[in-house]
Amino acid sequence: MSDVLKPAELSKINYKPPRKEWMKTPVNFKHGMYIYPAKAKNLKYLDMPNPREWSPTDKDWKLPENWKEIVLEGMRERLGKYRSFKIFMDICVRCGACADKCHFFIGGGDPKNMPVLRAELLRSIYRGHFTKSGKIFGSLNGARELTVDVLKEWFYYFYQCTECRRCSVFCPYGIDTAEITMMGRELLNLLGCNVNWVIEPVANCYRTGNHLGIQPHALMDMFEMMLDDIYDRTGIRVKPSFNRKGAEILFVTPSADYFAEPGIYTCMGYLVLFHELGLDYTWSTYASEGGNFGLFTSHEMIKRLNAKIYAEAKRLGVKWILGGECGHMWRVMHQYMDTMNGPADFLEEPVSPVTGTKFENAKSTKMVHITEFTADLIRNNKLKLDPSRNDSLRVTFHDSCNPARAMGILEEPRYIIKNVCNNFYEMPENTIREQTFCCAGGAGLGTDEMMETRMRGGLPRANAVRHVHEKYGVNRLACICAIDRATLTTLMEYWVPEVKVTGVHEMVGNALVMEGEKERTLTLRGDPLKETEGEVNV
Amino acid sequence: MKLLFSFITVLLLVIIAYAGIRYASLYYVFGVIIPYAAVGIFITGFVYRVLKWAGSPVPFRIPTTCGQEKSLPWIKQNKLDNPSSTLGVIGRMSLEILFFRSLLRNTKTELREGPSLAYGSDKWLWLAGLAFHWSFLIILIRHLRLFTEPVPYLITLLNNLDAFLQIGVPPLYITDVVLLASVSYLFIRRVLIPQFRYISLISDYFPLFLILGIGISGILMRYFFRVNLISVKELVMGLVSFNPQVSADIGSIFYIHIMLIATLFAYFPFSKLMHMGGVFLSPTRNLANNNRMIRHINPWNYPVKVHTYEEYEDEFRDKMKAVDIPVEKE
Amino acid sequence: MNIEDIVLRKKADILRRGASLIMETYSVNASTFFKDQKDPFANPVGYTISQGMEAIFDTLVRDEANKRALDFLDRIVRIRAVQDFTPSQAIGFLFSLKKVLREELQKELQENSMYEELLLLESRIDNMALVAFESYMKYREKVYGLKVKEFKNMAFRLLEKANLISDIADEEAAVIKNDTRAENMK
Amino acid sequence: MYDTGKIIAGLVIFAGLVTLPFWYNSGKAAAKPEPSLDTPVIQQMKDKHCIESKQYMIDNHMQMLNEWRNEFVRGDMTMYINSKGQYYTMSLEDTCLHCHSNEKQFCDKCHTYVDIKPYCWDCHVKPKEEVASGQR
Repeated sequence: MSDVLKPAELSKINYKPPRKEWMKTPVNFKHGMYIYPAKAKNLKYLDMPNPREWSPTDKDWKLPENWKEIVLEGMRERLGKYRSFKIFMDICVRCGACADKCHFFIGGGDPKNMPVLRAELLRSIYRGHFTKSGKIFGSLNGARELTVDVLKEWFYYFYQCTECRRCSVFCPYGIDTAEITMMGRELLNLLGCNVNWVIEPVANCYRTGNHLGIQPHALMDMFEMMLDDIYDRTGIRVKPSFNRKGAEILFVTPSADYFAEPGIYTCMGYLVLFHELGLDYTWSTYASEGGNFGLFTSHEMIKRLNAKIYAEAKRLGVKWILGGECGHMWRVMHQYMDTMNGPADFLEEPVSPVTGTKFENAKSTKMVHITEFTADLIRNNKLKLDPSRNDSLRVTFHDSCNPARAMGILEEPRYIIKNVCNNFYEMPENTIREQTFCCAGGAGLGTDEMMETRMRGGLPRANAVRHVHEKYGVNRLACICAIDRATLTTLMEYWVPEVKVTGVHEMVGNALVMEGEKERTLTLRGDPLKETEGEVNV
Repeated sequence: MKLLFSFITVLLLVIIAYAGIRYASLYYVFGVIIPYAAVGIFITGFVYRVLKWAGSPVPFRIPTTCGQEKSLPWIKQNKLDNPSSTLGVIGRMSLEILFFRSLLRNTKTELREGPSLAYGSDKWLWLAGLAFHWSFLIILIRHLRLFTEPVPYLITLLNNLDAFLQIGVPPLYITDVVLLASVSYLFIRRVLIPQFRYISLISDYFPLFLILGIGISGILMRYFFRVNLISVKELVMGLVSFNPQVSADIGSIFYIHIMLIATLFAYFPFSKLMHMGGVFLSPTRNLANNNRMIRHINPWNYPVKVHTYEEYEDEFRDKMKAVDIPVEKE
Repeated sequence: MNIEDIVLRKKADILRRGASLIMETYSVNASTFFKDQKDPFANPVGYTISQGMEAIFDTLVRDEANKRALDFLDRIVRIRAVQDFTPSQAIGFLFSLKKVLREELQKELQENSMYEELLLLESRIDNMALVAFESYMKYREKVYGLKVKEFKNMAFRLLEKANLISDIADEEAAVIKNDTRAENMK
Repeated sequence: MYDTGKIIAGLVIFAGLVTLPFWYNSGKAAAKPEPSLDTPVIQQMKDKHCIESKQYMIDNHMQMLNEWRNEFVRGDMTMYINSKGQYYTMSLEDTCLHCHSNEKQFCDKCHTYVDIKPYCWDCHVKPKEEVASGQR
């Protein structure tokens, strides 16, 4: 028995990474942890710089000759245009309060995913090229030269941030990594270092009005199918209008709601709700995308895509705009639209035609969030609801990052959920509301190329869902974001397969008692309504 | 390396001051020229930095909201964490600046497993941060007794309060103890926890050493190597009335203290310590979340290339007509 | 006294060192966080590992294919399957348990010459490693499956329209639906 | 949005606060305190001396008084032996104030200047002011 390995020999396998300083650890692009670069045709269509064929794993990124000049000039320009950028470069004290707040760090442990370090990637260049102390003390003071390796690091880590702003909540100075990531991505875009998962939807949206590049006639087909399904479930034929001039309200929602599972069921929820109310509203095929991947590209691109919304509202002569359930769409509508493309003086201050409620909080932008609209309907008893139709569901609510941390829509969706279903359970306090954990697929990361990164980044969210699943038998995760509906579905499938994802208005559609409907036996999803889902055990 | 560099720099400063007084008797240099220069650099540097920030506009209103927005009248708004008015913003900023509310948010938790002691390092950060900043401020104000004649009653009161324990002669100031303890904690935390050591720079260690040095030299001066307070005040009053007079009967420990403080003041505008001014200007905190109520103006808003409806219809007109979508041009 | 008793007696030490060896497969920054942060929601990785180790330990001592333990093992592997590890690194932590056992039991092993019993214990670890390998592969396949599935979800309606998706259960309904649709399209 | 007005206002307040001591004392010549030794007892002394050297007393009188109090109240010493070997009673009233009977002109001069509030008078009765005739 003497040939049993000695402990020392066994321990020779050492997984510990070398303890090098972060500046001296270059990135290593591995499959599943980066997104494929933007295709040249998309960049060309958008008149964006340096379209070419390349891959992040290439040694030569085919950068323009004067790339360094471009980046530094771009930085100088942005430091002059955004106080946020300048301040956030200057005042971080590296207290570390943000370090363990990022879902990517929590789930993966890569130190450069600590928000403070993600920002230092940019800050080190700022110090090296824009401050005296950085020039004098160099790396001792956290400054460094701009090199291709730095650029690769930026690409890697700025596309490993979902701009969810969770860290910003905990920072004593409110330093917002989303803002820093946005700047980093803008700089990368100047060199044509961008990802196709963002740029292709941008190009499609620019041309056809939606991310998938669906042309107007095909869009109508999608709606036909939804309307058929609604007829099948309710016995009522809903007839929405498109591009109709003179409607009172323009309705805008992310395109994933017409195409993607389970988004379509949320969209069916809107359709039945508006039908039941007899709302004088119209959809638009031109402004058929509420989502705005420009937010993940550059401020200029946000404006280029967003311009369609007001333009279309003006062309159709509507009074105000209603917006569907979406996360980053609402960041744009709430924090950027009016500033960029306003003033919307051709519209009227939004008033609910059903209840007469004035939406004072939207009096300048003239755009109302659907949960505000519906919560007001329920409050005024304008809807006949049968929450027992959702009895097979045990629901928890995921606060989507942008509505929570860039708007503060917290109570409206909860109020609706509590009125349309009987079983609602909150996840632990430090994982909801302003402390909500990201789905890890936002900001243009929601592609299968990033699957591993997304799964581990989504672990904190999934972990809290698993908790309520085990404790209360929760089997449905509600959210008000189209990206959530797509990415949480995948996330749940991996971590808590028993839980499915739903939009809030899908549940509204199910609970809504409509005039002249047949007896409902199926949910909008086509599942049996009274299914007791045997394995629910509390 | 970074740690050592910072430590040696502070040590060097101490030695320079000591040697300068002890062996070269440069009283005028250390007692008059350096303090004036430091205050000059501090004020102009600070103002310059803030004006530089002010030179960049806030193009978008991007508050981080941490509570319920103002929406329907029957939904209770969280006016402090998601303010929609200037008053609310003042409230939010006050909580932030006076009590470090965002850092405190770290402590919220429910359902924890295992020993609860291990958790909560963040709460300590908040507590130490708060203790450090407040005691520093009180110490600063307390020192005004050497800068004013007659001494205002409020400063006398603060002095007496700070020393109310009446331990020893001269009586021990509570803030002295708190300051040293909290700075030590902040320092140890940075050195011992790998995450924080990993992200720390010279500019993190240096001010810590400097402040530790200031605290220690101050305490040594008060309780051990005593200096003639009358002469000190005479010197200080000379400085503030622009009639500087140096006297040789103040111990070198005083000049070490002054040297370190002068360095801190002069270093301030070039460092992360500017968070003192920056915290007021942070756009994620100092703006009301009233975006949809009041339009925010971007001074450099410029026209961009868009895909107009006309271009869109031109491309898709036939397809639109085929499914009866109304078009502008038949 | 048999080896199980000794192991049980040293449970706390073995568990702590076992968990700590897994944590150390992460970067030093992450491992301190994983170890120190005790809130299960702020630190799911560390929490899962420390919980899982306990269950694994129980199986080790009792030699039952305990469902709970396997479930916890599964949870750990599920996490490591999507982290930045090679397959051997992802599962290797189980083998580091052997190291812990040998070191912790060194004295007793020599005194009582329990090497044979140790081998038995170690073979249980090997068995668990095999189970872990199965889990690992299951989740790797799942990841690839998800890539496909997500793509389908994303363009659900488009695929449905192109008749690329069809539920067998809904076959009948679908026929009718397609008929009406065909009419609508005319 | 620049908010220039608010920022300038903030900076003015900041600069004002930082330079407050300069404003507060402007135009005033800060007089150095001169404690008066002019009391009847001192006047009558031929060899004007304190119990220790003047410099020692300036630097250490507070410690000395503190030790005296502790010894007198809690210890068993009542006599103080100075560096020259002379004996003195440990008494504020009978020793110190015997000569320095002019608290306002002596003690308070410096204490007020540097804002120190000794707690002697928490227990002791303030002496009646005795000033040399020429002073009045």
